[in-house]
Amino acid sequence: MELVKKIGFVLLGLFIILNWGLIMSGIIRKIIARLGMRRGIKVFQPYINLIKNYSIRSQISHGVMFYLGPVFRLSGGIGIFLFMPLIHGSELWSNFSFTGDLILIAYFAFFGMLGMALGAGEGGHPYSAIGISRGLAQFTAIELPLTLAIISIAIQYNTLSISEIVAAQQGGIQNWTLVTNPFATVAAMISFLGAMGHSPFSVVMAPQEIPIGPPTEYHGTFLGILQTNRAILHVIEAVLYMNLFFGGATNWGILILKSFLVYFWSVFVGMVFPRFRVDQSIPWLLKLPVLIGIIAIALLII
Amino acid sequence: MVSPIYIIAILLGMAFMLGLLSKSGTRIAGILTSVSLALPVYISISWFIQILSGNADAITIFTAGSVPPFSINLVMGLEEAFFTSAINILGLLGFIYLSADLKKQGVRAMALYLVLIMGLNVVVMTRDIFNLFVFMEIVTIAVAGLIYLKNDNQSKEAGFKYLVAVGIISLFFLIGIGFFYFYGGTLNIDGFIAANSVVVKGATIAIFFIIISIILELKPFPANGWALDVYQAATPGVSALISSGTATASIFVLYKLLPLGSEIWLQILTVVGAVTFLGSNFLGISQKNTNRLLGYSSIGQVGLLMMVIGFMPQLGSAFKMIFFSVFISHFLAKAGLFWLSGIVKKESITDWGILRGSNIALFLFGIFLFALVGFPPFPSFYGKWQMVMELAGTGRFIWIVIILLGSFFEGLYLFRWLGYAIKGEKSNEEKLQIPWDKIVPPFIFGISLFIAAYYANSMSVYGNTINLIPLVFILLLFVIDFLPAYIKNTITIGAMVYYAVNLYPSISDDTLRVVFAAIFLIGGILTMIAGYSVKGKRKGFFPFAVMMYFGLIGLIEAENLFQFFFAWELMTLGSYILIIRGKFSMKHAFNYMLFSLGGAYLIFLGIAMSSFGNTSLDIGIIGLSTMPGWSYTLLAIGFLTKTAALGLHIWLPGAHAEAESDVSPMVSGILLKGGVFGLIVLFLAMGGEQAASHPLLYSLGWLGAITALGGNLLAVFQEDAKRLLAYSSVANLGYILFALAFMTNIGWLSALTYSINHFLFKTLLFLAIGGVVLRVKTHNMYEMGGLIKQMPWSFIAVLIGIITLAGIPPLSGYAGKWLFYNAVITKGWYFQGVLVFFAGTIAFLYCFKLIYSVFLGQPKDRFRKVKEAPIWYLIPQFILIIGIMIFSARPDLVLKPIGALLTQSSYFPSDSLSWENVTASTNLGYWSGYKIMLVIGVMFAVLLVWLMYMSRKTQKVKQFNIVYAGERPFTPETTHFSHNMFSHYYKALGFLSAPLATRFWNITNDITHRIADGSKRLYTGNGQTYLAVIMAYIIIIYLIMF
Amino acid sequence: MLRNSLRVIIIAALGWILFQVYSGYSSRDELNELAGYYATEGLSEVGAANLVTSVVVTYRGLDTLGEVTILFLTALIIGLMLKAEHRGDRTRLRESSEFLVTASHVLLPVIFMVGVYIFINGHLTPGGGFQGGAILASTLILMLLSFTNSKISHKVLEITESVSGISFIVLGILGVILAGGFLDNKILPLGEFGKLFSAGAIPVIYSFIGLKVGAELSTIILEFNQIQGTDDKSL
Amino acid sequence: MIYSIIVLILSLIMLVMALVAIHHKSLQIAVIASGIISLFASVVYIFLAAPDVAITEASIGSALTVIIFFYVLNKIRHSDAKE
Amino acid sequence: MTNLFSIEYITIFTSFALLVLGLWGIISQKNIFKIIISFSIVNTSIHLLLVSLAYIRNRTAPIIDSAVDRVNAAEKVVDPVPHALVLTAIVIGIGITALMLSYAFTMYKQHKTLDINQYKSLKW
Repeated sequence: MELVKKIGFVLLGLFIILNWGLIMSGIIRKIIARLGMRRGIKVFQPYINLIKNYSIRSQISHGVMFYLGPVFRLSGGIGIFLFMPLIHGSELWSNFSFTGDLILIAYFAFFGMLGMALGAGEGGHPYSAIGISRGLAQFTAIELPLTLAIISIAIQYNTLSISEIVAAQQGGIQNWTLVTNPFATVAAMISFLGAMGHSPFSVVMAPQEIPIGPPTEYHGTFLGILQTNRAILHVIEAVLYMNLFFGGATNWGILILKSFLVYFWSVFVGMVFPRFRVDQSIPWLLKLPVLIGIIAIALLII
Repeated sequence: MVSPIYIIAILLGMAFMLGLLSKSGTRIAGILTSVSLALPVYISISWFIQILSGNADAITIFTAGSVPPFSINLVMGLEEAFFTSAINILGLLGFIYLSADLKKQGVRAMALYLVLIMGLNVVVMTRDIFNLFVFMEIVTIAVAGLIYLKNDNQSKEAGFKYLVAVGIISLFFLIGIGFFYFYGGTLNIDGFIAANSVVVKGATIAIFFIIISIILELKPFPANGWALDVYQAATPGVSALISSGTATASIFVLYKLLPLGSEIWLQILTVVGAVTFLGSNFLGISQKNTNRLLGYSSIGQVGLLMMVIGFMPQLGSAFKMIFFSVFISHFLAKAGLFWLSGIVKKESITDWGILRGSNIALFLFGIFLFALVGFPPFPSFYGKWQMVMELAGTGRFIWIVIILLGSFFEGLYLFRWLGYAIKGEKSNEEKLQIPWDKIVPPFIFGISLFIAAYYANSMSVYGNTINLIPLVFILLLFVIDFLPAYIKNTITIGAMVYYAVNLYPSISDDTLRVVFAAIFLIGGILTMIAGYSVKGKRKGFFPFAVMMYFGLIGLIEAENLFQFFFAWELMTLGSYILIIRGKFSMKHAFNYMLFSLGGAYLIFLGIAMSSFGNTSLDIGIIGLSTMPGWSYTLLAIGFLTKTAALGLHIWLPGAHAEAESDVSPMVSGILLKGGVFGLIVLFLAMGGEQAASHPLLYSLGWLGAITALGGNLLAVFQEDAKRLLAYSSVANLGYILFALAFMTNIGWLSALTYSINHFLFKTLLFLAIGGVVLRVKTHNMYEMGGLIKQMPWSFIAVLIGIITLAGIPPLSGYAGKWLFYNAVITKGWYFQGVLVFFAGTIAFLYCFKLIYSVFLGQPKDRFRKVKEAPIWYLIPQFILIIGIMIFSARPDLVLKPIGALLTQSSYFPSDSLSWENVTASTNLGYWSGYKIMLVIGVMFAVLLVWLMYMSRKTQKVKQFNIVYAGERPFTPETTHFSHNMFSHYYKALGFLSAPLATRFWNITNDITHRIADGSKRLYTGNGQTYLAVIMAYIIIIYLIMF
Repeated sequence: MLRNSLRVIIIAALGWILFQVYSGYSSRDELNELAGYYATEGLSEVGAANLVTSVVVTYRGLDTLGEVTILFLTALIIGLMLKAEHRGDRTRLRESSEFLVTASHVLLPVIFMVGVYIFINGHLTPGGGFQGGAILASTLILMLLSFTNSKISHKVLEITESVSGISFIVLGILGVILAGGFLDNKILPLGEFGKLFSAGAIPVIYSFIGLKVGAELSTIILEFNQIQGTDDKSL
Repeated sequence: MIYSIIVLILSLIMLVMALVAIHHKSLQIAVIASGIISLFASVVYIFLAAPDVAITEASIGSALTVIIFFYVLNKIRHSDAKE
Repeated sequence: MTNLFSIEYITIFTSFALLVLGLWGIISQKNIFKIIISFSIVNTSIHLLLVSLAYIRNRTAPIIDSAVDRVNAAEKVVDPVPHALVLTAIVIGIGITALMLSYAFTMYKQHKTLDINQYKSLKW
């Protein structure tokens, strides 16, 4: 009974996150368009896209792994969601976060990526492989500042449990990691830019050279699944950063607000800066952000 | 008992008698000669046995019906009986070997031969110094005659140089004898010693000339150019006699005459021996001429013997055993090698591939080489061990370094040679001709080596702690080598299962050992299963595979350092042969051996230093070392060569990649854990947690981190699938080193988790990729592609493997990562930790490259018909997958007992990981492998079902049905994106992968070779210069002495 | 230049070392124990008037055996080495002068007899097997000089050599069986001191030594001589 | 005393001959010089009360050695002349 | 002074000088023949040395004849042992010399030279 109730709340949370993810991406795209003096899409356009894709009946497959790729991908996204505590202080909205801590989430992120890579790989399209190779390469550099930041806050709070980290930040903005450990926050937020795949780190999908990157070969239901995943993933990653650095959320309203702001940060930067090439982005990421991350740790050791 | 005087009578009488035979009577002469050579063998051996067993006492043979010192007397004691036996056996076998050449020259040559053997016998037995001189001259002249047997320009030159060099030496000897008599009033050695006449300075110098002459006869470096020329120019059969026969006699003469001089001679001898051993072997490394190389080695070995004699007082009661083992190895092996060289008839060692034409010859060759380098179970291993230990007991570490360095150089050139023999080019037209009379002598000597090994073992202090049964089993495998592979495979697996079952009870209370034993034995069995796919006989594979596994198990079973080192060497040897079996692995196997040998000697030195001041050899004494800094560092570096820490890793990629398909998993997934186990032993001995702040550990931590990064980075840029995996192994061993260096409870847990994981996934991956390689016949990933359709099972195996490798939940790789984070933060090594995590993300790059390039992407036309990997490869893979699954779902099954062990042991009392059912938690975080597995599994299944429903009408399309904007390339080769996949990454971080280590070692190698090559020019080939060097040598020794 | 000065240094240093030994010499006043024994006890024990002979043949008989073996070896090896040279065509050498030939006819037997005398009397007078053997060999030289084109049979020499060598050893073995040890001369009665048939087996042994040395030296000379007469085409 | 003087003279001659043997260009002369050394040595042996050695040195050391030397030398000169 | 002027000192010194000269010849002469000659000089010098070492002033040869009484022979004769050794050494000497010569001869036949510097086909 307990379990059924838990699963019920988990599914409910997933539903909320998915919808918020779709709406958020619509809003963001609208904002981008407006800033670019265009009218842009409808706010509900992502919903339309999703339904359209799920309805397409002419689908092709290149093989088993091509088929399984999206499943892996979506599992990855939902998995992160499952291991993430959403609302501070609420046992029911903490999902399955009792099975693992921050490290689990950090590593489970790879699960989806791997599935994507393999699925796209079997598609046999070189663009997919190129996209993946770029994505992975850049990813290694993106992870480094984040790792430094994670270690820094782990030292700071002496825990790896997300719930406990959130708990430690309660009681006002002065307790947020943003304030108590600004360097770690900065390093992590730079890393977040890369994780979101927006400009200047958008070379994975690079529309000019590689039409939409790894998912090149996917359409129909497969593409729908990937889009579903993206909606969930964007929100849940923002939630992760929110939990770690911005005091978490005590209710759904705060969660939605904070996740929007965190996500918007990445879009905002993307609008201002041009795109990096991979061999430019990696050294860049390994210099300043890593330095900041090191400072974040060094300060705590001292 | 026949009086030894008859040795002289028979040999000399027959020599004179041969003159009566007509020149055409070579056949009869041959028979007569053999018979008269056989009789002394009987005489001396019967004396040896009788004296040894206590049935007879040493006897003195008087001549002329008078007693010494008035007449010449001979002595037949234990030593004399031993040495004459050796010489006479060599004489008989050498004659059999040389008989064809001798017959060509007629009966006179046989007489010459008889006289030589007679001379050697008397040289050993006589106790009169002038008599010694006369018979040494006989030997000299006879040798000079035998050198001429070959009758070409070179042998003439060499003979002349020999004659003048030995001539001048004997002149000094004679001067010495003159004054010896003048001051001592006697010519009898014992009489002189008893009279103790060495009080006058003149007498001292007289003795100086006598002893220095004997030393010069032993060809000390560098006054030995003439000897090298002789070794090179003479017929190998004659060189065998010189190397094993005359050197034997001379070394005994030295032993006999030493009491004449003062104590200082021992020190001089030590120095001379050390210089010779080191110098000669060093110059040998750039030598390519077979016989000359053997010459260098011969001289080196004699140098070692001189050192042994020089250390007589320090070695004490162990002296006999040490001398025996070093001597007998040299004696048997060197004669055997010269004989083989005569069969092969190749001037350059690079042409020795022809030896593969004969199994028996190759087998003997290997045995001789191993015996020379001092691998177990051959006698010199025991000898060197005992010697080093005795020297360590008195703190003579410089000398140990010299011995080990010399041995290292020797190993270097001998193994290069072995490499050429096993893998060198070989033209098909040439066939190795092996007449029976040429192979019987080396064969007998080869067998004798084993007998000698048995005796050395029983004489050695710790010899009885060695379990010889597996060695016998290995030997048995050699004997049944003619059987088909699958039978031998079954026998081997059976033996390993049997061993495992028997082993378990004895170590079951030590989980740590159980874990490693499981890795070694289960891993061994699994990889052997893959061996069923090999058709034919697979000659020479099984003995060495068993040897390697036995060595690994021996590490676990070892109770003292001797057993440990024994096992270590055995493992090295077995794995070397396994590695060199690969098609292109000559160079790599050589590198492997180079590093292994260097590493082994460092370990040896470390052990020696640890034993200083300790009475036992229990493994724990490492921690009691009086020079902890040195012994820890040396041992650590030694073990690190096996775990291929960055800088010492350059042997690994080639060795692992070029090995046979089922050998790669053995050497990568399993063998490397031997090094890890060594480190564990070391770190435990250091004191576990108490030593956590040891500076060595700090640097090892950094080293581990850098290794992890470097290994992974290098793996990313590989195009060769097996090389990629090999570099990945380097990195993984870096993780393990790093985690071990924490010296905390959780750090060790993480390291052990890593070790188990690495065993599981690397064996799995190598097996899977090995199976693929077996089918597609290439290592290059860009040539493959799309193989998922042909090899789905292999694909699954690789997929599971890389998920584990990358540490992605829910598989067990994550367990290691999670423990790792906790350990890093607990320990406070943040920056090293970050490096390692960075390395971890880099691993994704090559994981993707591996699975994508091989199994996904565009299938190539020529591989459309390849089959799935052999079933024998898949079976162990799936067993391993099951293992991974179990370990992933229930890590507590393994980690709990290990944790308990670590906590309970005195080493890591501070418990940091607590278990609550299946959930592990530290004070930082928590993790429940079981629940994660469950959550992800359910979710994955739900999603899959959902997708299957949603896309139920999906249709499969052909290969090139892909979305392209414009024209598209039609060949899979151009469409498959694999080659240089991470070029952008290379642009960004490629500078980190600069082959610095390779460059460093290449330069080192180059410089060493250049120095060796340059120093070799000391031997100008000018006989007169050699004479000048001899004189200068006398002067230098004189100046050192007085 | 450098090499030469190095050599000078080496020789100077070596000379200096050798001088250390040589300069230690001072005259002796009396025989040491060993020699004293030979001069007193040895006389009755061996019974040879010539002390050197008694030392050479009995006390140090094994040395002597080695020594003849060395000559044997040398002859043998030189035979092996120069064998190739003999194969060339023999060219006729210039005839020796009549005077030499005639003198040889007279002298040869005389010299031969002198040689035999010397080694038979080795135990009494100076000389012995080696000296006698050398003189025997010199008859050969004379023969070679005077009868330039005669052929001297190797076979005779070889047989002489072998037989005397074997006899030497047999005598030595007899010493083991019949008397006190290898090469003991007491296998024959010592006889009266100073007479020809005295000193036990010494005269016999010395005779064999003489024959053997003579044969061996002759062989060596013959081998070297034979390279003279050849017309080697390779040269 | 008189013996000493004789021996001294002989010794000096031997040393001179040694120099000749080593440094003279002509091999024949060198060989002869070395023979003379041996021969004089055997005379010295007589003075040193060693008649056995004297005879041996004279017959073997001096005579035979020189003859062998000459045999070889002769052959070598012979072949030199032919060229 | 008179002491040093006695025979044995002179011969000892001569032997020393011959030895050094011979050794010098061995390592300075290029001609193989000369080297062999030097060897035989060294040989002779050592023989001379041994015989000198045996010498005792005012004594006779170690032969018991009318001049030497059998009873007090030990006070009358010089040391016979070195003589015996020298006998052996002389014979060995000629053996070695002959062997060297025949080696030299065969070498000469191949290369037409007696210069030892030309015989360097074996080295390093």
